[in-house]
Amino acid sequence: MLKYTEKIQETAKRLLQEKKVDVFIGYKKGSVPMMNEPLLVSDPDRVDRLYWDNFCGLNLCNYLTKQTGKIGIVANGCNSRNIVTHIIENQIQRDQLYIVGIPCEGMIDHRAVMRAVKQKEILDIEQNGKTFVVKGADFEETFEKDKFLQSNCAVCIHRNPVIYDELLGDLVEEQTGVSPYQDVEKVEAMDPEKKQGFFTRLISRCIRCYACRNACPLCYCPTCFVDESRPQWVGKSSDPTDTLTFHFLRAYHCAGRCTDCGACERVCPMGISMRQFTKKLNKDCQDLFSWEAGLTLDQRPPLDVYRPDDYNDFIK
Amino acid sequence: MTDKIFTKEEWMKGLEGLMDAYTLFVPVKDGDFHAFMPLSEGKIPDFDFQNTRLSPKSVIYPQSERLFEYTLDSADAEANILKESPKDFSPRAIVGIRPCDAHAFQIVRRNFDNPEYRDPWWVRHFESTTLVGLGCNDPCSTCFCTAVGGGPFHEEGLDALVFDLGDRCLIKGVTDKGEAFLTNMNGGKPADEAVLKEAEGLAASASKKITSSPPTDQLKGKKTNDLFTAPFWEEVAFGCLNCGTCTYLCPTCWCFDIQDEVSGKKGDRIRNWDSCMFPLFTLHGSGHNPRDAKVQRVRQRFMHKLKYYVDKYDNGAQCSGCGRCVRYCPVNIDIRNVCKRMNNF
Amino acid sequence: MENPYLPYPVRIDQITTETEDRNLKTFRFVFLNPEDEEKFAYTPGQFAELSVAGKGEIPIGIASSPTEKGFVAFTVNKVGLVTTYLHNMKEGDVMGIRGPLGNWYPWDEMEGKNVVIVGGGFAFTTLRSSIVYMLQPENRPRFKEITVVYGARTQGMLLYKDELAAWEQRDDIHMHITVDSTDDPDWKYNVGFVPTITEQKITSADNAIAIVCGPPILIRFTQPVLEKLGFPPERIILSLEMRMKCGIGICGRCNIGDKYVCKDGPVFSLAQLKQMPPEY
Amino acid sequence: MEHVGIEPGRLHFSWISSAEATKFVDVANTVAKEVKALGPARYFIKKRAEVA
Repeated sequence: MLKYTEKIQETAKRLLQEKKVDVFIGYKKGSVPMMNEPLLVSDPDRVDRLYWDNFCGLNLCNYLTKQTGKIGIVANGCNSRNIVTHIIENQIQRDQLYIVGIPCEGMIDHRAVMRAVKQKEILDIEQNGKTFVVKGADFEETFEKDKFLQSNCAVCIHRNPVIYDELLGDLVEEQTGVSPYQDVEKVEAMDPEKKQGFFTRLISRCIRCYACRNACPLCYCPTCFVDESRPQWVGKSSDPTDTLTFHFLRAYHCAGRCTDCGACERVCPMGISMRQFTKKLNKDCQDLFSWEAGLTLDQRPPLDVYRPDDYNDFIK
Repeated sequence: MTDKIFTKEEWMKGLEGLMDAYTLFVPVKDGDFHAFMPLSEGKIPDFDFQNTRLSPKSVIYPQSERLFEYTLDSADAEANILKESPKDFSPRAIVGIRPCDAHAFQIVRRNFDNPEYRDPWWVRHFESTTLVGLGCNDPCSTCFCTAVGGGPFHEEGLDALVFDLGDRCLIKGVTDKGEAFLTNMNGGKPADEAVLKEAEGLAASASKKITSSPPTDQLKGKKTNDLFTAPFWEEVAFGCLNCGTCTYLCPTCWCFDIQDEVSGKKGDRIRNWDSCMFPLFTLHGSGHNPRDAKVQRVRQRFMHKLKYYVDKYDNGAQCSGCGRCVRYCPVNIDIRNVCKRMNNF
Repeated sequence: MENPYLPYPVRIDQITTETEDRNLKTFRFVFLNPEDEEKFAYTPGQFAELSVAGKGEIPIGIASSPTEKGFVAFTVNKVGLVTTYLHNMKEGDVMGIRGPLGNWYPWDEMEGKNVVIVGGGFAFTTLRSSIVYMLQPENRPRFKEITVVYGARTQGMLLYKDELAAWEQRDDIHMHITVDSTDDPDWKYNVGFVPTITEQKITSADNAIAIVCGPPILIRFTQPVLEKLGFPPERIILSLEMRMKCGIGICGRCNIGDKYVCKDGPVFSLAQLKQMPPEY
Repeated sequence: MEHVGIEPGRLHFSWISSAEATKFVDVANTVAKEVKALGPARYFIKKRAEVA
């Protein structure tokens, strides 16, 4: 993954110099291990800050909403799918974008790494292809990358960008034989009371910081329903029913649009398994409409169109 | 003031013995992280931690707190008249609070307890709480308490300070409240010179381990409007999600919202933590919003901490250097870098 | 411990609809506990939080003058959740008021000076309080000439019409009432925007202090007029609006620079504002 | 809704034309019966805010 850094810098420099784009959006290396910061570059002489590694798990599409001008952006599989969704939903025009595609082999789950070293402070991470070395004040451990993928990356079947103007490496082989919905099936099998307990426990640590919502490229409404005051749909205290309402409704708003990029889960400061809210809806879209979000510009999303043969068994 | 030395067993036993006199908030392992929780049956205090993910500010200032209650039942003579909600202000102690977080209470206190107004809930909760600190033998690389007037064994703001000396611990009383805590605690014996020397050495070596030190010396001398119009804010703010992680995890962020909630004929007036990161924070009823753009809100947070507070109280920055926002900001906006840019602007 | 968040219970004594669009009403409140009235000792320019159980609180400038006893009055514009509810309340209903809050117009500084009051629209409330206060026989000698420029979009949008007419008749106050436009042939006052009328009617800044209250656009265009007349920024006084909650400088939301609008304001001189970030 | 723990039977969907009065009555009765059988909902119902 590190090999992309130089290529991104070269490409960005070229695009900015040739004035093919006004700005370029990528990552810069973070000030602490396993964290990278989104970066906007407009000066071709300052592209050396651009960076790429195994910890670029945010969704840069988030920074495209209603932007004007020509924008260059790096995009791996899931990010590119969100770009497609953004174009379909008129949040950005295709011809405004120069998409620099990155075939992705998954991002590392920083929480899993911290767990593996028993929450001891990590001072440096050395990334070498299939393995990475974690260094602290009094320890050094080597891990296999494949065992530390973000949970969404582990079940990802669209690692290659679906839309791009230029590709920075050879396409990678897509994973096969993954069963992405095992966790959802487990919940489906529970009785109502168990389900209630599951979701109540899931949000028990939520502090209503809205990092999940704000990290999500789908959440671009000018005023979110939780911020409406007339009427006020959701209470603002830490009351669990209000918190559940926020999470359930947010998930519904992502139905048929979520690409399972995992940004919500990655950014949660409390480590909540945010994907549990959206995944059931992804599964239903798959089962009922054979739909996966953001794969093509040519088809409208299922909740956008009516077909006489739409699933309607639940209507009596 | 008393200095007492305990074996680790005596210390744990001693704490258990205090459960009647105090509600003890101790660090408890909670999933991947630690959190301050009331010590009760089945809760095991774990002092082998760097710091809790959430600051202990919620012990004194809960995220959501009922202030008043009332009835809307017109048949009731007291309808629509607010009454203070009953609260428990019995003695509490936060045991194992890090010196930065205790220092943070002093920073916040200037806001909640000022010559003109005293916030009745914050003040009473604070006054009924004893802060028993645990010095940091091994500060993190993201800690910068020494840059903002604190230190890994800084006593200001603490009532007592614990030095972890391996199989024993030294507890130093700092204030009368701390003395009372020590007096109430069973076990231990007076510490001799050698132990005190050992503790001093520990504190000195811990201070040396602090590696990050953003400069803050020029902040006061800067002109507010020069910093306000500085060219770097767009760049600082670019990645920001405008989530509340930094403000909610911060031990020195105090902003709140007041909301009325009604259930049937009963109503509550509740205060909730709020965040200057949220657009709603400054939205006027008319629709006008003086801080409508992300960059304005990001600037507000840093300006408030590192300039406005500095000017208002002439007592340092509104930051205790705990490093939580550095570690947990989902997009890695690092206050140390921003501070440096402001200071050197 | 005195709880600064606890409102004094009050009863709505009188409701007056002020404007033709019925969006502005003046509420007179009487304290349920008479001793609270003494505690609520205020000075013109201050505001209070009106508290409606179940809805919340709103910061509103005090429209009555401390020289008027037995009640306090507020003129409320219907904009948000609380104000809309308030507009539907009736005389006799019980609610709360919390205050007085904030600072006031610089009365000490104004003593012995000519006072120029410039107001527009519904921001005239604390100016009304000030005028009533200054015109009180005991207070009147403390100030020299009092000149008022007050305008609204139309005649029907002027507040306190009876009082305006009464003040027009007096010779110890110079009134310049204006409307943006009118089709009433009998309209006997001025027609034109407040800044223009100010430019025409105010002739000197000598020994004078100006208080300006109005929508942002009025402030923006009146400010250069006053500066041209020779008012230094220290003698141009403005009152800010800001989203507020606690009203006592604690909750943090009305922060601008090292000031809290609710506690250090809402009244600021232009000189002060020039030192602060323009976030209002 | 069922996935997040709302009991089956609390949520019903029906197509009823304005001409289908009998169907409307039937559906209304069935819904009422099923919901009554489940008893009062406890989950996802906000009572007084659970705050400090």
